[in-house]
Amino acid sequence: MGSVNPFFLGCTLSLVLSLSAFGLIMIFTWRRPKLSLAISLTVSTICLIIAWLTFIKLSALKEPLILSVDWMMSDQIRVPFGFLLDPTSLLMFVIVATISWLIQLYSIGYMAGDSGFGRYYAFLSLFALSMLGLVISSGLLQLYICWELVGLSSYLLIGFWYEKFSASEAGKKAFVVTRFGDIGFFMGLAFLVLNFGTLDIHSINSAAMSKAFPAWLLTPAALLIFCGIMGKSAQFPIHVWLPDAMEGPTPVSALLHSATMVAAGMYLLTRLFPFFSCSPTAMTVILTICTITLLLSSTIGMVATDIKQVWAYSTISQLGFMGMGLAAAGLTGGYLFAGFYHLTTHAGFKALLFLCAGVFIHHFHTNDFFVMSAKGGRRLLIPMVTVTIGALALAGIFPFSGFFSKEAILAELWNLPNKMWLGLGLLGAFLTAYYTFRVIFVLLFPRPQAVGGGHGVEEEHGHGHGQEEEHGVPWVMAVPLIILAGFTCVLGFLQAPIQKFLLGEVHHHAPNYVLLVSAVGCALGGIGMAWLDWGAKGAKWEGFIRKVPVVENFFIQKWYMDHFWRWFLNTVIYGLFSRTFTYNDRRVVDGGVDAVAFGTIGSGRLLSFIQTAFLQLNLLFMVLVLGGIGIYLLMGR
Amino acid sequence: MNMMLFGPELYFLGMALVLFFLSLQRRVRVEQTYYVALWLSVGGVVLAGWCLFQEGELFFKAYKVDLFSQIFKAALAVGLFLVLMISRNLAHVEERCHPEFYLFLTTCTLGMMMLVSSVELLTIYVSLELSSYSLYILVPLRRGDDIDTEAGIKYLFIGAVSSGFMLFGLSYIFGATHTTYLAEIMPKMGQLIQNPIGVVGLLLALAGFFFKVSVFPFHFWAPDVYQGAANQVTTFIATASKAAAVAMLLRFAALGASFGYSFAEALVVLSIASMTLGNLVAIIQKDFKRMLAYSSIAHAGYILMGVLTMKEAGYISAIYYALAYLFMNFSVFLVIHEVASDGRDLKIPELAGLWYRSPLLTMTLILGIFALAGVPPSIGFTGKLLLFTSAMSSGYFWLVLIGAVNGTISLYFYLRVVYHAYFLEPGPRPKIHLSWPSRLLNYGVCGIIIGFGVFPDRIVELAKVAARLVL
Amino acid sequence: MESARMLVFNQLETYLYLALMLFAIGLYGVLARRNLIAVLISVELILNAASINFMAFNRFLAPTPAVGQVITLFIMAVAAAEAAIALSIIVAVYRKLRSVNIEQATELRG
Amino acid sequence: MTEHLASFPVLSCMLLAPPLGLFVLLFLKEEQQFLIRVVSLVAAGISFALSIYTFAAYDQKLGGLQFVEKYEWVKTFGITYFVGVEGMNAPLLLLTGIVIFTGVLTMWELQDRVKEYFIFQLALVTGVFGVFMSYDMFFFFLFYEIAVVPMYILILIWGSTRKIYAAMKLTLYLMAGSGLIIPGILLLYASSGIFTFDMVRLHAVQFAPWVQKLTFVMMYLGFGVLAGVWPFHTWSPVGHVAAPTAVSMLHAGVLMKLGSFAILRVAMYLCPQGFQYWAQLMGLLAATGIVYGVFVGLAQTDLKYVIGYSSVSHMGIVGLGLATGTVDGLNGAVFQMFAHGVMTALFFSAVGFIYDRTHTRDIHELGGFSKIMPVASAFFITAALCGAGVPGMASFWAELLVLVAAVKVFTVRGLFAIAALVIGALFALRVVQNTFFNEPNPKFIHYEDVSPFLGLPRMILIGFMIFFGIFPQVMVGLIKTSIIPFIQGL
Repeated sequence: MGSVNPFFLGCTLSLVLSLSAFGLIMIFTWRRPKLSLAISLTVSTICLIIAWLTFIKLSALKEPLILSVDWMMSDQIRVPFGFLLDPTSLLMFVIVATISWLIQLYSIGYMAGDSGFGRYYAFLSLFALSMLGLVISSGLLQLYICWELVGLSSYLLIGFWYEKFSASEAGKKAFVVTRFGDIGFFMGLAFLVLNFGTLDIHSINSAAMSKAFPAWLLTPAALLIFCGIMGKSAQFPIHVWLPDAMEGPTPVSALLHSATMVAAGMYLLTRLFPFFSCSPTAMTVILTICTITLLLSSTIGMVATDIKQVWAYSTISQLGFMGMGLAAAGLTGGYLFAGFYHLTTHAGFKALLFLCAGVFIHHFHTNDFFVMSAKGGRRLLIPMVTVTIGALALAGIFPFSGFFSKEAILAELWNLPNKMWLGLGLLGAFLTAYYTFRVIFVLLFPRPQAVGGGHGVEEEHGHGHGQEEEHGVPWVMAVPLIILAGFTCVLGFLQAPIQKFLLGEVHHHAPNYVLLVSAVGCALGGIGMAWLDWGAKGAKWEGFIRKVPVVENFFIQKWYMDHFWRWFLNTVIYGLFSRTFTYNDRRVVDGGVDAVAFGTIGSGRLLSFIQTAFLQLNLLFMVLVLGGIGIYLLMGR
Repeated sequence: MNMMLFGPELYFLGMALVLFFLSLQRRVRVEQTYYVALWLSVGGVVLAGWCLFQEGELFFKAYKVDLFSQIFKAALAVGLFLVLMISRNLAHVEERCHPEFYLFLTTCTLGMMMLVSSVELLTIYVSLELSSYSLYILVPLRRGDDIDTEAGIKYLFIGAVSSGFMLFGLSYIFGATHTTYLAEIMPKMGQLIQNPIGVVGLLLALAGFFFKVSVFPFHFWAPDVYQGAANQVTTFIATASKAAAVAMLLRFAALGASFGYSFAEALVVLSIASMTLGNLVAIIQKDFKRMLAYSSIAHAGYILMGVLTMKEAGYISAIYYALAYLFMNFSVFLVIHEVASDGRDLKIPELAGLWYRSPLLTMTLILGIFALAGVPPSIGFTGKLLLFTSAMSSGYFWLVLIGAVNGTISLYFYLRVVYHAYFLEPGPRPKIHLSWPSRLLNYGVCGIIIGFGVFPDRIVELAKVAARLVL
Repeated sequence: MESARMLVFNQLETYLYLALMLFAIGLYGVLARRNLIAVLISVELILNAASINFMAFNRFLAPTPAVGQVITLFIMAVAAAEAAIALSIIVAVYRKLRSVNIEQATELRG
Repeated sequence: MTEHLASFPVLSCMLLAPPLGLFVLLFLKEEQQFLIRVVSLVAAGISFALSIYTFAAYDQKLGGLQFVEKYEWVKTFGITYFVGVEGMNAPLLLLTGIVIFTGVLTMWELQDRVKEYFIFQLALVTGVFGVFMSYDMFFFFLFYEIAVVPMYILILIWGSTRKIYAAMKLTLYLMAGSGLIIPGILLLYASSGIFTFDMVRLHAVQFAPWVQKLTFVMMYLGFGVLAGVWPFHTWSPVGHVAAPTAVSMLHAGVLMKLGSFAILRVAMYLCPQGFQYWAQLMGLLAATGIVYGVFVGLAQTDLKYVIGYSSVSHMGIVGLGLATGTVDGLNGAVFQMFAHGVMTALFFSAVGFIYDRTHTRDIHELGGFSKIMPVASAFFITAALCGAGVPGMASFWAELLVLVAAVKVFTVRGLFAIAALVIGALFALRVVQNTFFNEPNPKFIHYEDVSPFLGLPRMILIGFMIFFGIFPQVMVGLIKTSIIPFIQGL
């Protein structure tokens, strides 16, 4: 094989180490928290170092670096194991390694004393393995494998507190619903591999750029692959799993269900951006779905009372936003930068928001931010400050990172001929700002008397916290908050370098003041609205939406999407198919078999009447048969 | 004349005489008689084995000694020996009849030995009747309820009518060919196709053999006799008698070879009817021996598959299967005898808990039953597969298909025996203690069933030589 | 007239038909009579039909070795033995059932 | 096919180790339970070791049939003792070795009629080994039946839940299958004109199309019964439920593969034209089975029924792979046989452990077992995830190969099969959630977890499952060596 590429070695090493951490903990040390933690954290640190080293060393890379070896070679289906290192993947690699390291750190405090501590870290290692593998994989099939493994770790982590029915149910739901999308993904891959011959990302993109795909293959394949993205990135109509996924421990929500895993869908879209761009039909579909998702989740976020739910819906909406950016760019022949940049900044500030929420939850043992507020949430200084920073970024307020990336996406939407999309995007920005600051204002200006029994969000977990910290936040939890807050403040100003890194050049646009003003106006309008509703002295603590109860109820019922899927599952899958098939199996198929058996026995009983007790009847029978044969022989000659 | 050619027959004739004298004694010494009979039969086995490779012709060519006949003679001698082995405890035969019991067994064996060597119509008829009449007497020898005489009378009349048919048929054959020697009849059979007398004659003549092998529709006696006769007699009918009848059927059916398709077709119908009827009716039986009777009807159908091919392969497999059937059926009867040691009729549920009462017997039973069902690794499986193979090679696809399906049906009632013997709890029934000869016999039978099932080559080669002699 | 009669008796067919009739009568008797003795007699008729056949064939078709006649002798002997055995069993039946009607013996069925 | 004679009769030793152990067992007393177990374990262990050896020592470059032993058996009927190893049966021999070895370990705690149990189990295994290595149809069929029939007694005596009915049903159903197989085999034998049972020689014969079509469909249905082909699958859930743990393992794990392997080895190999003719039907039945199995499984509440129907579905994947008749499809099918074997063995092994303790398998009654028996639950969950097609487990690769190949050959059926994956996931996770998650049932709270010794067999199974999940090329590369010439022969 000759000399092995050091980058290849490094990347492989990070995967192998994560895998062995998972294996070691699961098999040997899961009963010992300290040892498990040591293993996992060491591995995570090594991965972090490898990621940054690779990033720095390859930052001046001109051509994408493809390193691969054969993994499984059947006849037509060949799965290489390899890495495609280009700016996109390198950046994502670093993001994932960093955030997962931070979260591992944070979890030391958050998960302290939990009986499944070792198991928790094993799952985190598994996640690290699969996510890192996903990010840098060179082929779509390897990506799909990691994609599934990510789903698996998500399942395991959501259902981490498996004694709780809701948690195990949510895990199952997450796995099955994302699998629903993955089927499309898989079919897309099958189409591609059968008709195109390879699943190498680089060759697909090059082929797409040189228009080598026939249209009949391109659009179906793109749409099918997008199904996978819809599942993973929680896009309408199969977004329903993500809010439920908040049943998992909060660091998990931060890591998987906001910053990295759910972003993997959008990452895939970025990865295959040239490919998708070739199909305007597909891109239009994507744009539509992402817009619907944006509005749907924002409106639901307006009425949620569980802090993690709010952030979850905001995640969905921001993912929709990214998708809109990418789709718009694809339709107008733009670049993938805007969407991916938002992905980057979103990873930072959304992780921050979740971790802050985690601190509150950890402290107050509730998920309801009204209760938190009543219990004096604002006294937790560090989280309060950082959550506000995160919220500002999410709302898109200068100078936080969200402002820049949203600006970039809106600029892409501006380029679309139909300005409706821009309008919807701005509406989304307005709603985002509104529901974000609804949370912030409620936390900042508590009104204990306003909290009735109405908001009864259950405690997230009622056990495992032996040592109660009465005041303050443990440093292992505070440090990640501060680091992430730092990122949120800084990333915005790194737009140009990142753009240069991703695209190889900086595209300067003349600042579009109309857009700028309207965007900031929407954000500020949203915050102002929130202030009127929740912050100001005379505010009624009622959303403006309450004026239209029908609509509010519609939002509270989450647009009835959960109801729809529940109905689909219970009535169609269980009720119709499963029951019919079972009945058929019992009665028709198996019944048929039994009928044959009983028929045989019955015919035996019938035939036994030939053997009468009367000698002469038997003899007569004998003579008749013999005569028959004789006649047959004489006739047959 | 070389005495060795007629050695086994002479020996058994002598044995019959000895037993006859023993039966004349006023006071019967049961033990002594038994041992005399047993040791004499051992001698018979040795002698029959000794004479295995004799060849020659006797009595103006009416009597042919060749490997074919000698194999079956050896098998008959072994069959007699095996039956005598389990006759130590003749609970259901009156003590004063014991010598006669042995005597008629011997004469029956003698008759069948002569039967397998006969190649002339009259000889065939007389030896057949010799063996039949002995059995007619043996069946009602049982003491106890009325079923023995009923079985006896039914056996007698069905047998008599069959042999009447046969004789009538033989007369037509004689008329059509003007000879009574099979060797001379064979080449003339070709012309007989034109002659209805020949067809009717052959058909009627076969009736006698079908009766012996209990092929449908001449099977009616089998269930009644199996159930009604003493266990040992049933054993003898089911094993040795069957083998001899198969041998004669093989000899005789070869006559039909030149008859061509329609004759074989008729046999196909009989074969299918036999196995289907046997297997289906066996399902609902409760009496173990009666069930075995139906199973024997089914097996007659299987054997007929080999016979009707009229080809070497078919004859080889039929010979192999006849020998196999002797052993596997015996193993089952061995168990019956040991379990129903008082000589009663064994109902299948009475086998319950046999696994506890005697593991060895259970093993024998399972092996025997599996061999009958055609489950490997057993002599029954190999034999059945060879039969199917030869039938298929002759182009009887449907026959093989139906045979194979019948194999499945038969498994049901065979497995029910296993179920009772192996699954149910024994209840109050005590353990069964086996004497060492009996143990040895068990091991021996098991060894034969498996050994010749897995290594059939020796027997197949022997059968091959024998089959060539007949065709 | 005489010669015509002789012609009839000199023909093989005559004896064959006779035998066949005898066979048929015997068969009918076997199937129809309920008395065991009568059944036995009917069986004997069948045997005799065969004997006639043998004799006839011997006489008209294969005269040189008198095989047919020998066979007939054998058949007579065998039939006698058969009758002896059958009668002894019938006696046994009678002892048990107090009847020689075959319809009484209906224990075994199925 | 090139044949390379063995320098040492490895295969015969592998085949004869179980019967030898059986023979020794015959002379042990029922009371010497420990000795009985050890003897069985040693016999199984020898076979296991040899199966690993053949798997590892098979020379992929050389290809063809290796470790061949050939003796004339019955010359008159053209029967030879002919065993060998090639790419497609080496994995299955290995599978058999794994499952029997772990099976003996799993039944270590058995108390009731120990001696007889192991006797029958060893007999059964002999048959399985024999089928996988025989290249003579006579021996193939002989071993096939040896493998099937002891099941009756094993289920009858050591089983549970309607065992009398299930045992009889299973045996009769399977034997009805062989009622179709015998005429099929013999038809080939008879119409070949060379009167031999040697499959390699028969392969060279060009059979008439009608013979091929007829034979193929008979063998397909006959073997298909054992392979759980829809709609001839109903014996399998019932039988699996009734069977004792190790027997379920062997049965679902190995015996069902006998059927599919035989379809490949005998039916497709000897009747290529017949296969072409019936491939559409095969694809249809297999795809129906895949979808049907998961849907019916969704409604089941007995753990073993659930697994039984999952087997129907997974064996459907094998069937689909076979039906494609492409290298990928066949690779996948054989791989799936192996993967499903290990997975199901693990499934039943895990369920068996729980059932032995709690005496219930109703998923509504169980619950929270992750709390009570974390290790035992982990085994089951791993198997369930494997069943849901999670990557990193052997069956993922197999399903991948099969499904992609299926989309190529039968597009619509392939897509349906893929769509069934989501139900498959729901199916697996529903059971896991109900049984192992949620609050523990207080009735079972005091039960002990798996001891390391009893955990050992399960660990072996998981180890193989994950090893081939991570390094699929070890398996696929081997299978390919025989599939490529196989396809060329079609």
